[in-house]
Amino acid sequence: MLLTALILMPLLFAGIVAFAPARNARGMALLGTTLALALGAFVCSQFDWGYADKHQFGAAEPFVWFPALGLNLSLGVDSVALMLVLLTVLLGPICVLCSWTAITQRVRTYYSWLLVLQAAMTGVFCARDVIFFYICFEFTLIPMFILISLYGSTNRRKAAIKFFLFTFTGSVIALAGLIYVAWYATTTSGGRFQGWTFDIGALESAARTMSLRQQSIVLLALMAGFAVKVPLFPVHTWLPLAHTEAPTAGSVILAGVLLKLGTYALYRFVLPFVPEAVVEYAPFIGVLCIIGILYGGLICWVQTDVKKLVAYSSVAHLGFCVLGLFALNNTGITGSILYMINHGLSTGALFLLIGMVYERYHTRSMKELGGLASKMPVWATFMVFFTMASVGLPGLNGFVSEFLCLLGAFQASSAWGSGLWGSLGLQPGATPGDYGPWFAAVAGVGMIVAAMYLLYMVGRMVWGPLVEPRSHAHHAHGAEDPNALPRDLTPREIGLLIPIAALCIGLGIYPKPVLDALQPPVSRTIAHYEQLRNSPRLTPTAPAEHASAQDGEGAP
Amino acid sequence: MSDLLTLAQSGYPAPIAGVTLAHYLFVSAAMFVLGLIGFLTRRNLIIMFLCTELMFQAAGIALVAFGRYHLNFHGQTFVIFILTVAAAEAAMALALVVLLFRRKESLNAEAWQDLKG
Amino acid sequence: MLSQEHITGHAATAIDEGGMLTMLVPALTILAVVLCGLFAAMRVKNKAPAFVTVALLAASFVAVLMTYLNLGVEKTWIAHGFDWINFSWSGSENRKLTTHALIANFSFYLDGLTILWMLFVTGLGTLIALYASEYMSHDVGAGYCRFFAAFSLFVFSMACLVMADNFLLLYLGWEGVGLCSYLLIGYFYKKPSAVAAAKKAFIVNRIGDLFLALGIMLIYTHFGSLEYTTVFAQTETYIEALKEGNLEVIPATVQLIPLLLMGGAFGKSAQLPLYVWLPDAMEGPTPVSALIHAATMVTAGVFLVARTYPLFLLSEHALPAVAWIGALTAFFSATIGMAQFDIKRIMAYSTVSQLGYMFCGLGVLTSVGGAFHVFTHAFFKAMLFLACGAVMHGFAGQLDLRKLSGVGFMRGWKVTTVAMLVGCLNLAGFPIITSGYWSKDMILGEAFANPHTQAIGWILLLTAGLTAYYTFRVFFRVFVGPVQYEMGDEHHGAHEDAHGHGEATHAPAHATHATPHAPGWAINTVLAVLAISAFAIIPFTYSHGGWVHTMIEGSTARYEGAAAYLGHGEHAHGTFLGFEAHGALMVVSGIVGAIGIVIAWWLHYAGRTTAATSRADALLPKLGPIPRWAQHKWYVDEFYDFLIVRPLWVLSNIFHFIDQYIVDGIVDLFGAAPSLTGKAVRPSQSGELHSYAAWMAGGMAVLILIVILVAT
Amino acid sequence: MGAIINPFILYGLCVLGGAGVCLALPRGGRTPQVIGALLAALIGGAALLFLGVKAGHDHPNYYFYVFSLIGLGAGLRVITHPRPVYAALYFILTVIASAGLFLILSAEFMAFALIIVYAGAILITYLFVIMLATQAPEEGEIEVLADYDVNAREPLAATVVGFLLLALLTSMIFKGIGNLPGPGNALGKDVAANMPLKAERALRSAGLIKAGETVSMINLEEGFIQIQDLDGQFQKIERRDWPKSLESTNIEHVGFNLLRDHPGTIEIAGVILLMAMLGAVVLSRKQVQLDEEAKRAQAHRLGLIEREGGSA
Repeated sequence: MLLTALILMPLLFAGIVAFAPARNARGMALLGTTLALALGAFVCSQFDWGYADKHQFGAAEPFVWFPALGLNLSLGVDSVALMLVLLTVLLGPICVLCSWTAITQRVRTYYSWLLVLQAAMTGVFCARDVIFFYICFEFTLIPMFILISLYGSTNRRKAAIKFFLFTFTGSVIALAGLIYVAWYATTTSGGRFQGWTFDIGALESAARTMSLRQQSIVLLALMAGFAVKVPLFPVHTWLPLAHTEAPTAGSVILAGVLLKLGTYALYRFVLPFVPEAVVEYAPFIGVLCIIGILYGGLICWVQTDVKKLVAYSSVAHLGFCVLGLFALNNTGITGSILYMINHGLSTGALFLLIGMVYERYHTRSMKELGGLASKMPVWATFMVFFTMASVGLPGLNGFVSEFLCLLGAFQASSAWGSGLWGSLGLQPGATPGDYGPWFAAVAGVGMIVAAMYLLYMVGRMVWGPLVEPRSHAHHAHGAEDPNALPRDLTPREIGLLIPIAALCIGLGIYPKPVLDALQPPVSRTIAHYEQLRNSPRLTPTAPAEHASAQDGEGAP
Repeated sequence: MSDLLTLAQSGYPAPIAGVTLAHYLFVSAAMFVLGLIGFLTRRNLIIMFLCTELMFQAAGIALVAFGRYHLNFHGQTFVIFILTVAAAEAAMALALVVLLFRRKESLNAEAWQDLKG
Repeated sequence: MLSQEHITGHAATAIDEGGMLTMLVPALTILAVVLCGLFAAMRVKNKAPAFVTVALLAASFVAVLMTYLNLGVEKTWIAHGFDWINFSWSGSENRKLTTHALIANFSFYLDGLTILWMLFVTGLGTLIALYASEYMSHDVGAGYCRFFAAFSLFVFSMACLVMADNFLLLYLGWEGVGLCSYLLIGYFYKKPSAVAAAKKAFIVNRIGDLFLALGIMLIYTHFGSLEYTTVFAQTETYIEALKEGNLEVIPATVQLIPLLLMGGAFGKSAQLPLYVWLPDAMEGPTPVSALIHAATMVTAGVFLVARTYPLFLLSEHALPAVAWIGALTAFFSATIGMAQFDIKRIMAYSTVSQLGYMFCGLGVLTSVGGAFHVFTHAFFKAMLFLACGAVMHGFAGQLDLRKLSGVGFMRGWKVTTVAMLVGCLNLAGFPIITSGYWSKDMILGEAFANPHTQAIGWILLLTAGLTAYYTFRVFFRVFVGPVQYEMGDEHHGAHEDAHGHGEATHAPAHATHATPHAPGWAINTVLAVLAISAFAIIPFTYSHGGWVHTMIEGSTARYEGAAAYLGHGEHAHGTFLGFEAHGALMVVSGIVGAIGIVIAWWLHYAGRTTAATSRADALLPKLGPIPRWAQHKWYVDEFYDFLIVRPLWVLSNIFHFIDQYIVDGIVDLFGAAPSLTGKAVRPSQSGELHSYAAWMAGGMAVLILIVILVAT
Repeated sequence: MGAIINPFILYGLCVLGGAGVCLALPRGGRTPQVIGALLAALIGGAALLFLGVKAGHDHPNYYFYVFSLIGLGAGLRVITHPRPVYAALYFILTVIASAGLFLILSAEFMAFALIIVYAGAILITYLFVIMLATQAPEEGEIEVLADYDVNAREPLAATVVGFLLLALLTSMIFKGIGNLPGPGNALGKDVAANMPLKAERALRSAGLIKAGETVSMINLEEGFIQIQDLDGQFQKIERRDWPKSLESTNIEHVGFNLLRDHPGTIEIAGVILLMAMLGAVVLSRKQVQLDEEAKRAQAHRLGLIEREGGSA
């Protein structure tokens, strides 16, 4: 019931905003998102942390939607989903507030779609039914499409279409994979048709009995959809464009939550559904992540559009996140989930800050902007702060997750199968960390690259001699626009950033509650992999024993 | 001709020496191709329709021959349907032709090229 | 082979809970940061931030001192603050339930090493903050707050680094000091060179940090813990095995750990090949150079090696590598230092060089020597920097030794000159009366005492001579000789005050700073205190480290004299040209230092022709291009730029191109496929009935052809 | 079974026939149409002759050749004759020839239905439309054929496409399909079971059952008809004794097949016809609604009235 309310609340307010007078639109939107935030906090307080791996708040008798296909509107959150729901509801008011003065045209449309988007995103995290999940997952595209194509900057049409088609194409393939799993589940025992079900839990146990070949195909299909959303290396090109063209709130949501839909789906579906295939292909996915980390990072370094820079940095950051996820061990997955939240906060905040500058100078080019520290010291302080959070400075949130992801990758190879290595003529690690350390080391180079491009950005934008766009400098001497924003941040803008900054510090200094809360669900996910590792089917017994025997002989 | 009448009245086919199914099919194919060529080359709408009727004829011959070959009557039955379609087509198409002719005072099919949409 | 007698490890020291007083240090420093932030928000325009910082840092120093006096260093104390990254999970390994944990708490590990480092970090921090209160006075306002906030944050980070009881908290401090270094180097953020230097420092440090992080991961993977107590308890067993002579029991992974940690240490402590950031870091305000880039932060690498000394002892190659790289860095940077004209840069290169000494000390197994040199160096190098800073402050940023002369004979510069002289004597290793002499001698003696490291010893000895020369080159050029000077072109940091009617203030500023102004009471006091303490520590420490020895004795770096791999058996028989090494070196190093000073005197004082030129200038052309190369820092920056930065830049551009036109191009191609296909086949939609029919017939023909081909 | 005709001969014939047809197509009298037609006819005849020879029977059925040649020849004229009226008339000839072929194939009902419906009804409609759609020449004028009737459109390409198709079709047809089977003995007998009254009447007229006796059972499997006489005694009539008239006629077969096996299709056919009728009605009504503007434009185009400007 609580979760239903959490989804319906923004929808309700979307309706109100759509039909209320335009001058009240932003106020109503703020009220709606704030109420959702309060409700989210209430859900969080009601959550039974002792059973964090149970999906809670689901109705005892879920609303039956389409009995013939076994479709239910069943909802429920475990601690992982709850974290992401909280992130979503937190970013809600922030997105409304950051558009406060920036959006002046078609205000009602804007805010109502923003609220619809929030409802859809909440739905994704709360869904316990594959089809409901998928509907919400896809439905996020429509509001986002509208936000980009109506409120974006110059190249917005192309960006919106590309964003929509790219992610849509991918997720249709993922849907095919999910339906295949459901179809498989109808006939698991004894080949008799048992009726359709799309319950995630039921499909999870059914899917695991698939053969490796089937699992691999499903993995491929799911990756095709979710990797686009994440986005992983070769399918990332929609992201920079979409980020660059989207309005500030759109960028914040895109970086903060929408990308997490992909990683969350990887966590929710790929890992539990097709473990054997994941074990086989995790190294391959890891390689893609690493390519994304380095490639994305280096591309950042040569950008002149600051928003594009941060967008490409998302490609690199999400590479860390997925790398941790596919490390298939507790540290890696914990780190990865934490990364989802942290990236949402720090990159979201960076987009906010860039949006604030854009609102003042109407340019994002680092050639036209520089040394803003002398004009906007408060902005500069926050900019440096969030850059450092993004770089992964210890004591701030980014570090904890980044380190855990890398540590997970470092220890990963014991969990990985021989699929890729076998084809290269290599044997997977007989001891933990034969190849994982190399993954971690190469990915770790990404930390250096991250420092390179983010400091390059700060060096251009914040430090150095003051550079302002010529047109703007001209304006400054002429008649001041009475509605123009003051040079430095307004209290509203500072108020937006402070909660995020506080969370960044909080999660960096005292991440223990979150880490503890994540353990039960993560352990549950891992348990199957440990089982798999201990089962004879995948253990590379012969080489391992061989190697240890040799060691034993070599010792004396 | 008496032979033929006997044949018609005998109730079942008499043995037809020297003619195989292939003969009929050849005739059918040749007639079809004639109709096709006519359709492709003639520009008069009415003649084009006649050509389609020619192709219908060819199909009818093939159908009846096959029915005869398989010793059933489906082929003949389907000729009835062909007749139906031909009649319907004649009614509709000719009505259209008349309509079109009224518009442009020409039966040239190429005059209506701009109907491509 | 390894024999037992050479491992003189103590039994594991007792570990106890306690020392909560030290928690005051991070608390007070964070309080200082917050207060400075508040001052900035309240637009305070006086020196309040400085005094708050000085007071809180002094309180921190007192807290550390109290802890030392109360707890002593016989035992190791663990002070638990709060849980930081701390979670556990259960798993199953071969059907057995196992429990794993990743524990990195905000807890402090207090042993002699920690206390020693914390004492001089907080002590020097307080003094330098006091110095800075005057030095930075032209910037009172937002910049002043920013400076002291970062300054306090640095002390906080350094405290975490030094007192951490686990590797992750150490890493926090490690990166934290990097951040503060970044912020403070870039303090004059309008100067592009300062911004670039800050960026360079951070990135080069990050390279080192990557190695450190990998080392930490390997430690966790191998030892299953990040806490010192657990890790060192396990190294203890390896050491026991070493005593038995079982070299083979130590896995290769464990031997790899110190090599990775070493990478981190070399990044932070500016050793080859990662030293390039430190000279550039002199773009920061001088107090920063003194505290961070001379006395404390750069010794973090040395601290790391000392802290993880047990791990280094387990590796065959780690300590020799440390020693060799240290020696080469010492020599290499000394050669650069000889050819520089910017006095702050000379000091920077001498810092790099002295850090090399410290690593050598650790590498040749005198961790006490290393720590001792860190300790003495912290005082005299801070003093040197502060003296240089006073000059820079007084002469509007003038740092070129060719444009300054006879400063010591000017009014109000006495204290500065004396302090400078004391610092130079220490750095040059003037015999007996300087603490620098004693600490340097300890390292040299140990290097020669071991036959395997005698080559290192010779390099160090040569470097000692060079050091004495370039140190006194500065002194003779700048502080004595004819009084002549040229003002610098900087107006107190090139940092306009925060109100921002920027350019207009330039011209008047020029006029007001046309004459040098002598340092005030704060600077003089600090210089005096440091100069006195540089002498005062001699009695406590001259004999084999003395007090420092007792501090190290109970710490993780305690394996003094233990020759795990470096020339084990014959250790005791190492000699200096047939004499007993330690004794001989006391004489020889003194002589070498004196020779260096005399040469400097002959070239730069006795041979002084004008303020700008000296006998050295006449001699230089005879050496061919070498002085020019040295002046250009052996073109190392250009080399890196050419070999790493440029290719990476080109590669990035190539990637960007690929991303835009190939990866995205393929996507666009897929997107454009429908419309392209439509364009291609649109002509067939002619509206000609005949052509449609012909296509139909042709299609039918093709279909039949396929049927025929397939059927046959 | 091997190919009936060597494919290369067949392809050669196709090429020649194609050339003939191509020549025969109307080109405003610029080409010798007659020669083409003759060539095509010759090739058609040759092809049929080949077929006969290859079939290797003593008594080729001349009617087949006669009807085939008439049908194809008339078909050729349909597509080559520039005047639509003649084309339609030739088409009637094709229809009649097809009917002849149907007769040979013992599809009598269809043969006559074809003549009645096609030749009688549909083609008459065509002729009507042709009449409607061509202006009769004015008094004293020489009739000028429309250009689109006189000139064939791309005759070569069309012929190539058509004869390519023919070559492919024939090479598939002549892969070897066997002779048509002789009269099936079971053919048609089952109808008796469905029409017991007819069976009884036939038996009665043949004198096999007398007054008062009734047919009690028709067993086609075992081939007897059981008769019950007045005393209730059963009697069997074996198949060999069945009269000739018991065998059902072609029209009965077609009727059964149509109504029993394709009831749905016949419904659909009915609907199609209905819709066609409605469509024709609608379409023919629509022509009235040519608006004034269009009418004027058309009249103007045709030169029926003077320019608007002139009159105004």
